[in-house]
Amino acid sequence: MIVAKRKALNEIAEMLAPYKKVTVIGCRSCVAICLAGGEKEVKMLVSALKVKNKKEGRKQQIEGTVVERQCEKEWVQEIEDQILDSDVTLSMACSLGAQTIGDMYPKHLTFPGLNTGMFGVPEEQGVWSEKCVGCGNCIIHTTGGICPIARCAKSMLNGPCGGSANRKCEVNLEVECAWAAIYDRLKIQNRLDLIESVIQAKDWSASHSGGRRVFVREDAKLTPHQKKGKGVQ
Amino acid sequence: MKSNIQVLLCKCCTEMPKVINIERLAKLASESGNVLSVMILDGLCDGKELGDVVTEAKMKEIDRAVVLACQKKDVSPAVFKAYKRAGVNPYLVEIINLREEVVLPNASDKDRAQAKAENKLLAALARSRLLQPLERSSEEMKTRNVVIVGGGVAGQAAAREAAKYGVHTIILEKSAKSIIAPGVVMPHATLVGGKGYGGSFELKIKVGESFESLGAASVVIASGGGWTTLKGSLAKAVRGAMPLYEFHQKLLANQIPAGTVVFMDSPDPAGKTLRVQDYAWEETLETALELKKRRPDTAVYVIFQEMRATGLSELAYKEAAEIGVAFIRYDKGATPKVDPKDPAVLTVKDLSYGEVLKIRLGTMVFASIPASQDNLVIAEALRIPMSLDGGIRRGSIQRGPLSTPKPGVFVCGSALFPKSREVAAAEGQAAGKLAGEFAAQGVIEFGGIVAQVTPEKCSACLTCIRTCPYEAPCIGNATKAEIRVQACQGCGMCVGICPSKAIELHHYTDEQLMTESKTLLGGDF
Amino acid sequence: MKPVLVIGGGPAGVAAAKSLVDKGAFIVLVEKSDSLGGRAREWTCKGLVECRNCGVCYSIDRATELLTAPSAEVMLLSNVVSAQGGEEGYSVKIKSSPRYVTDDCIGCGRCVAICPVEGKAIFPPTGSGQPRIHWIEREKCLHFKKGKCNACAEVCPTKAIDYEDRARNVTRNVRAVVYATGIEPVEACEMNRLGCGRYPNVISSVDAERVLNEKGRLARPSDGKPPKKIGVVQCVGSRSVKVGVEYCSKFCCKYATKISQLLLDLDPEINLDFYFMDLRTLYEPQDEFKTWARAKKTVKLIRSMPAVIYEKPGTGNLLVRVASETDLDIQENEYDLVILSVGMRPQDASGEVARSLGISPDQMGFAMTSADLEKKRVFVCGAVTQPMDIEESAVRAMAIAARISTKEGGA
Amino acid sequence: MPQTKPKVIGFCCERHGMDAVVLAARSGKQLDASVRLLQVPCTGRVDGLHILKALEDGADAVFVLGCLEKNCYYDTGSIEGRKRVGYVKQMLAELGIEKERVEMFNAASSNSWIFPEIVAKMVDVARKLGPIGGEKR
Repeated sequence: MIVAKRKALNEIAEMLAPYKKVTVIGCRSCVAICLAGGEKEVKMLVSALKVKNKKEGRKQQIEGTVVERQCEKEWVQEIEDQILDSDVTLSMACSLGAQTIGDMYPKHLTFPGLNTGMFGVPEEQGVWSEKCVGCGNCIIHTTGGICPIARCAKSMLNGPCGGSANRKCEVNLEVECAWAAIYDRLKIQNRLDLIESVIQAKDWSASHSGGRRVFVREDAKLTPHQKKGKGVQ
Repeated sequence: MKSNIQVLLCKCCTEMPKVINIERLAKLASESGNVLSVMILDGLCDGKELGDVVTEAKMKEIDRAVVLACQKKDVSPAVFKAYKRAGVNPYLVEIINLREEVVLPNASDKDRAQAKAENKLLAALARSRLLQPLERSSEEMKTRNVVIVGGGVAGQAAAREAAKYGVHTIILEKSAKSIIAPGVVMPHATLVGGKGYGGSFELKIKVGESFESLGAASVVIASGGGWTTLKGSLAKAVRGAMPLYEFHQKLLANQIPAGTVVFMDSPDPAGKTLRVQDYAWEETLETALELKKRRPDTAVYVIFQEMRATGLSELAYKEAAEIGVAFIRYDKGATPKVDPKDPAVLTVKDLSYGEVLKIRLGTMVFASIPASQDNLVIAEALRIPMSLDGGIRRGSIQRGPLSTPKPGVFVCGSALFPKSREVAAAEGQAAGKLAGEFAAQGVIEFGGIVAQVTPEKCSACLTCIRTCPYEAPCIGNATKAEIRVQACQGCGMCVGICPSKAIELHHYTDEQLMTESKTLLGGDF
Repeated sequence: MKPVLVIGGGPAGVAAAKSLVDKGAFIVLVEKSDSLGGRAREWTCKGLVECRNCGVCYSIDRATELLTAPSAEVMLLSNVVSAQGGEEGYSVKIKSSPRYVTDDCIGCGRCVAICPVEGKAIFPPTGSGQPRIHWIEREKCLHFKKGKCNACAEVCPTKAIDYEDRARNVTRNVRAVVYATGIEPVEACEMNRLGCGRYPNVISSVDAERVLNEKGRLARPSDGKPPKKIGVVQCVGSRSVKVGVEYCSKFCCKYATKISQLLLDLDPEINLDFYFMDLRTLYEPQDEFKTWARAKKTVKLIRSMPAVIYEKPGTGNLLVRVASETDLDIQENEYDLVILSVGMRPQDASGEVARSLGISPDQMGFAMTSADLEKKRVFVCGAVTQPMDIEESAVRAMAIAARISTKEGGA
Repeated sequence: MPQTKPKVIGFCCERHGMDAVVLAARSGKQLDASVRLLQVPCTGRVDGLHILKALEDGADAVFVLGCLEKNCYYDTGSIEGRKRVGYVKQMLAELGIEKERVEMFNAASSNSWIFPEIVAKMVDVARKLGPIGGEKR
């Protein structure tokens, strides 16, 4: 899932300071699960900002609300009135949510409340770690199910670099060397021969380097004939 | 639902009126919304005036009450009983501890005490209006089984004791050892998994090579210690290493090889965990004495970091020193070593005299008793916590010294940490009593103040499941969290942590708490 | 169904009584002091953030529960005078001393404030007491000594003072007896060389516990200042052949180490030296106390017994003369306050009542228990049988309660 | 100029937290009247939101009082409570509001002096810092 982290509150407060009416919008999906932007965080943020305003004697109207998935237009539409009624919207979702609102209401200001971090998995309660960078060309079937692009500091494709020592990465001694992990995994899978095979230089064109990526699934798309209302145009 | 509130003001004999003006409180109460009846009582605790309360409550169709008296524990049984007669739901009766929160500690400042009491009353009324009636339910236990994991001294004592309550005891013993105990004894049986809650566990057990399921009303963990386990770098390096338990057996059978015997606390003296308990010393000293008595010529050394001969073992310590057992103290900085070329020679620096000794070993006995290896599986099966050194951890002492955090699961003997036979038997007996009592209730009571999920808000993030100490939340069929009310203890931990605010605790909802806090802060005093 | 008599309301007594009540038994609890909970009442909780497992609160909670349990008759300030009987049950005579204060007392404390006697003659219950009913000590009270003073009666708002109160003798027929009279501290002042009783700033661990329990802070008795340099001396009057008792009292290391930790929690600037022979901290698998002490720069563990303690003239400070660990040189260390951890000895293990119940002391003075005795339905439990800490007392008391049948021929 | 009527609110667990309050009162301790107590089943129930809301509603200082850690009736509740308080403290620090206004405490049922000390400490904080935003009372 997408893992995000709340921006420092003073940064948020500064961003919102010039505006009279603020709507904070959370999201019940990834960011709720990674404890950054669910209803609880939204309510706490609103309350904390109110305390701050009280301290500084600033008059500002702040309200909070939550939508199911902020990255989808239909969900955002449900609270359209609330968004447009305010001077600024603070999105407590990942950047996808913030941009969805921004794209839908281009005249309206939408600011990010979170820093969107990574694709991560919860290792345990309160700990998330990155395991994928979304390169668009998955090869983990050849590396024992462990992604060297995301998990190796140097994204090495053919074995560890010279800095790997005692199973640790030279860039960060706390982190396990991804290739040590790959070796172990292949060993228990009895597929160590794979480590000998050379992975060809990676085709990064599937990655973000070519600008904004769009994935399309033609059979899932609605034909113009199927679309309703505004969607037809 | 109507909201007819009755306010009771207890004078606590003469105590309250000395500090606060009860009449003014009564007036304030009667002027507040929804309040239909206000009564001033001389003393709630004697119960004499409660008859009038019931009559009045019935007459005015009271459905909720605010009682300003003393500690809830002291007055609640009588008050709840009275309101039950008046047909008021017990969860709509708010008892406010005016005596200990306001009157006693603020007696010296009567004006502020009065204002505080009035504020307290208003907050209680505000909260009372928001309360919802709750019911407790009960469920018949499906089984009267008390499953005892481990058939050692503690386990047997637990079975004998629990059986007195007319429950069905089942001992799971991992070895083939024959055990005389009431109920069923299953040899070669271990606990490998389980689910459920106090009164209705479904355990998965392994008997021989096959897996079976077993229902249980309560469980006693008596897995014992790792008596025969010997791990650690020194134990590996030295010749003739033996755990204490084994040495003791051999001593009784006269099978000890000739030569010097060295007793030492830990097989891994440089390691982090010492794990030598008082009991280990008690047994070590007794064994050393026994050895010296049987074979006076044998040179006996006891090497230790800390001589934990507690209580009456001190006498054994003295006696051992008198009959020629040599005691050597070392420190973590200078641990005993063996020569890799000659693993029968132990070098140790005696800190008490500063000398370096070289001892030629016959047998080396280690007193350290590690935790049973089975604890990990048992703890995982019952989802209970362990202590850092691998024992089963007991819960808060508020729930008793032998209770795990999970209701219905008790622990005794060396499963907690190494104990003598005598203590283990006593603990087994006590745990057997608790488990027997628990199972003999026959019904599980639950409900009332429990958590409840609003499915539409739930993101199924699993946070509640990871946080709850009682395994009450689970993901239901609709892939949303659900609370198993039978397991819920009403602490509200999941409620406070839910990132989607999808869980509410009945009787302590956000709205109720925040309204109360707002009213409390509204008071000016 | 006849009740069970529990003699002693300390940690073992209350745990046994509560366990019996849970089982559906009626109990009569006889406690000679003015409050339930025994020594645990006077002892302090040793945690500030984290629980240190001293078990004090466990005893207090059980005592509180007993006081409101309908099937428990609790008799404070009472003694068992005699007991007769055997397997079939006992007839027990109990004498309750007069309190001279009726149940109307609300514990306001005005009487204590006005009492003219030095050291007061009217008291609230010792320690953090639950029933707040005060009592008058006849031997000190001027009303009884001179027949004049009525100060407390005049000031009492509830007219609870009753000088006419008489001792009451009651007889109870009981089916079994739980004997849990507990322990008492060895008189530390017999250890004259350590200055106890001579210098105000040498206090026993029992005093330290009591003061901490009441006030939450220790102060130098001589001038009331908070101590900044404290010495704690273990094994005073225990593990000793000359004075006190020969055995190890078992739990002194446990409470002394925990008090030391509490003192440092309360005031991180305190310097604390801990003198001991062997550190016997009971269940501490990771050697927690030593690890803690090593991590603190302000705590020193000294494996040596002080030879003598004397006062530095004019300061109230104490000089502790002690040999270093290897006996090579003698040092003198200065402290604001010295705490002596005193040993414990069994209380009332012999004596008439014990004898009439068939209880006899062993060589060390502890009450012996046996299968025969239990067959006669006399159950000895708690620290009167051997040294033990609160938690072990409670567990063993629960086991005893399990052994006492409360139904005819059944559990 | 220290204000005379500070507003302090305490979320207090109904187990050892409340027991300590009651014991302090029964031991005859006199306290500052500014403290309002609100009972919760366990400090694990306390949500950071409750604390922030209390500050919003006019509290000068907020404390949470629970059982001792490792001795919580619900096993881990007071540890959870401490974490919640810690999170709010962090939020306040980020906003430049004195984090001393919010504090977590633990108590045992046998401890009669801890509650008066907590009250003294929090009232002191409230007096020293005054109302948030200097609101007049």
